[in-house]
Amino acid sequence: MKGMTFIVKKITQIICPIIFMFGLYIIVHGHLSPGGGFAGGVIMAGAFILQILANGKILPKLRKEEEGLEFMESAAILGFLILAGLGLLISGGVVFFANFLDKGELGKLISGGFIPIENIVIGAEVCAAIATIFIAMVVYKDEEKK
Amino acid sequence: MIIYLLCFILFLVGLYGVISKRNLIKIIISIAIMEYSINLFFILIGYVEGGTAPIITKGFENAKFVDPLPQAMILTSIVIGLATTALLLAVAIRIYQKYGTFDINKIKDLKG
Amino acid sequence: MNSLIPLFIIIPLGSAFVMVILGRFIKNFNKFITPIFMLSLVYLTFHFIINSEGSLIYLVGGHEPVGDVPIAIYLVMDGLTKLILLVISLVGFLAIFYSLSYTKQYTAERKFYVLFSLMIAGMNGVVISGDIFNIFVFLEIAALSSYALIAFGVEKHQLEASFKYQVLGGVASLVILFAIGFIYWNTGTLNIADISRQLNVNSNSLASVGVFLKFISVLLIAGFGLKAAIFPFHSWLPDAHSSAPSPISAMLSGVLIKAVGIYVIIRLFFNMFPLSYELSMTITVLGTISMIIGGLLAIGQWDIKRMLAYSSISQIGYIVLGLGIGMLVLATGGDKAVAALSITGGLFHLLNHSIFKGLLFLSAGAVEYRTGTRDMRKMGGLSEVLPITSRTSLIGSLAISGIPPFNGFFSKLIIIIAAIQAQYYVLAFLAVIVSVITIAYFMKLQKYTFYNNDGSKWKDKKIKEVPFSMSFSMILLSILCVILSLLVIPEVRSVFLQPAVDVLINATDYSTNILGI
Amino acid sequence: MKYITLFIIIFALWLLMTFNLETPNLIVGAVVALITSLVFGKGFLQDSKKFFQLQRYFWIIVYLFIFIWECIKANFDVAYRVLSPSMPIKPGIVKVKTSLKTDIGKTFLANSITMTPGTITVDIIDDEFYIHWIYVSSEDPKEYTNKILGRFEKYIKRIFE
Repeated sequence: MKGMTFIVKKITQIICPIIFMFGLYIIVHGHLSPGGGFAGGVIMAGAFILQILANGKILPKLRKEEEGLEFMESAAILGFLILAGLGLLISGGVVFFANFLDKGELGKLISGGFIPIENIVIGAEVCAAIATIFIAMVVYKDEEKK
Repeated sequence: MIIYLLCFILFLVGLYGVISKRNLIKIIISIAIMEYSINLFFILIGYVEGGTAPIITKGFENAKFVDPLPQAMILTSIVIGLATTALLLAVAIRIYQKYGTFDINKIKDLKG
Repeated sequence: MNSLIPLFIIIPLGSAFVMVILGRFIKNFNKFITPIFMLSLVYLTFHFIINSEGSLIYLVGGHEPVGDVPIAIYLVMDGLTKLILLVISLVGFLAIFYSLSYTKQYTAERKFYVLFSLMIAGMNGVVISGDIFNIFVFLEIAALSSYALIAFGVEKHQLEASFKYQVLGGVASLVILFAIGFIYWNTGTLNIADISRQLNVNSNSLASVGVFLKFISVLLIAGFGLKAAIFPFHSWLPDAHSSAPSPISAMLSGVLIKAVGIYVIIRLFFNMFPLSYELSMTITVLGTISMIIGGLLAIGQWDIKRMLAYSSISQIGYIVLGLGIGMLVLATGGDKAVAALSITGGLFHLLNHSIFKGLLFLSAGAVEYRTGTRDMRKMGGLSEVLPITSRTSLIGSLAISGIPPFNGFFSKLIIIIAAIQAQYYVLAFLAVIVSVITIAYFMKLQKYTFYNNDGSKWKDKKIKEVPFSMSFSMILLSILCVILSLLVIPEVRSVFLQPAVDVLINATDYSTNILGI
Repeated sequence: MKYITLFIIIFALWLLMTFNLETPNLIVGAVVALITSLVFGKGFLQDSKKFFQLQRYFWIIVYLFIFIWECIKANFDVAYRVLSPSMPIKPGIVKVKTSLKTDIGKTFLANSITMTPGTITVDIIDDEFYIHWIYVSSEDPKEYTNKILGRFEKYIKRIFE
């Protein structure tokens, strides 16, 4: 797909890292404030989508990117399953999804056991999934033109 | 009570759209409207008069919270809705490539 | 023992995502791993059927109930669950073994196995979960992957059928979600056992609950009835099931509509809601109508898979009829033995139907695979060139029409006997009539597809028998058609069917067993 | 170079957002900034060493005051044109040539013109701006170029070039 004028490109270059950082902020503070993996992941995907929309990309590169994102998505889900499965082994009692880490102190950044870790994994998964959906639609549209 | 009724009316608006519209994209939008009405309904169920967001923070351990469970359910339902809508749109685009139209009157090879 | 329960979800879900990652690097990894994990699921199911009794419970996250309020997500394994799990894993294994050769015609072969595993994970989740919202979530996983699988060939008809199914299925899911919202509003809980307790305790004290209960029941029947393709909601089924790739048709007709439709209906209306006469009557009538309509519509079809799809509607009607009569007898306080007989018939037919409908769809797929057409008028004489397919298809047809040595005969007989004993003579009569109709359209299928001429047309085109993995699955399923008729022997039945029937007969025991109160 | 600049900017923003100087927060912020700079560093502004030339920040502050003053003036001007009964407007699109070279400078100039009421940048082709103006006060290119760009151009040149 084609890109846009250089005004949009320049502003995107400045704003995209900030959006991405904000998404990470939402994910990391998921256990302390509203938001979490899903909301933050969507914001992060927004940064990627903005960049692709502004700069444009050729079809082969998009396909390659789609494959990479698909890989990342599956890896994130597997990570989530493994985290949940670790509960089976570590918690002593055979409990799926057991919160086996130290719960920590209320209101601190490092607290809540493994919930922040799961939030991060979910964030990666949602980000990859939404970017994949977007890229898939773009690929469809580009294929149609040929 | 009136707000619950409005919520139900929104649901019926979506249902009307699904039944009567002839454009694939409009049907997808109608389904999305139905979904939002149900999300709204769930949030209404969990609302407590004067409640705050159900997050325990320092100094507000015993505040009056709204019910967190419907909100968790709606978050799940939003994710599912995202997947459904994405798949519907993907199939709609493919149908457009094959049939060259979004009009369901012209997309009726399967009958009987 | 209890700790093995979540494996039914973890194994298919985990292998689906492992396949996405590793399937890219290792050739044929997906083809190799899917049958293996399906086989392990079959083994696990048999392990549970033989070694466990009563209802096993697993609390996800290990959160113990506070007072008598359950807060964890419950996974429940009781007789009914085991029966449906058996159906899922058995038919699933044979269907995936069949597709090892069948999927060679697709370019994105790898993704087929991923979606299939996701569908299995969704169905297992629906069956195992004891929590109504989780049932919804897993139902959506199963439904989404089935939408994608129907459109897998990305041809005109498949896309159209998939879109139709998606719109109707999406509306059904939303109706179900709406009903779940109402249930949560009234009872303040999502656990099926807890809801059942609340409804039984509070049914007299709250005047509004009675009205709500009817409203919720109607919503749930509409939602899950659409997933199960019961009469007024059946219109999507012939399109979707006939357009899908054949192993997927077998899974959809044989398993999916039962696991996410019939199973949830019986679980909710036997074990969750207090039994009521009106509701049981509604369900029975809907079952009867779909039995008749499906049979009548099937006669006129010339598309082989479409005929089988309509026949599915008809057979689903039989299952619902059997279960409905049991519900009616229980609701009116009749003889429990009659109810048990009727429910046995319904569940037995459920098991049988998944076997022979799977077999018939696989045979139809084999015919389509070799001849490239689904129109019966263009076939004829195929028994000469496709001997194995022809025999297995004949066995399936005989079984589904209820010819004695095969399993279909016994289950239909039990349903009819139960209807007579419960003094619903009209229903028994209709069941017999529809059985005759079934014989009629399967004779048509056999005649036009496999016999009718000498098959020289096909010999000229050098058509051979289908590859090994396809014929193996079909042969195994046709052997199962015969073996399952052994279930009429009481000793065998007490292992496989009786636990499931007990769960439904002693409807209110479900909540006390699970909550332990 | 681009990567380090981005890292520092993101880390500073993180500290401003969280407003907390405990060790875990600093570590998490550093990791976040690292990830962000790794992902987006490649496409970041090319001449990022200008971020470290301190005199540019001085000109940014000066420019801010100028810009606000121009904004207020333009606001009153447009308000007068809207409120007066005779509606003294004379809309039109003018072509303006700029002497700025870099893309980022042009971008900021275009944005500044758009943000002052009464003028909107419609398009940029090479170094020519097409600007929609609510009251085209003169037809002479030199005069209107000075009127529109002259106020901002020299400061932007000092900031970005």
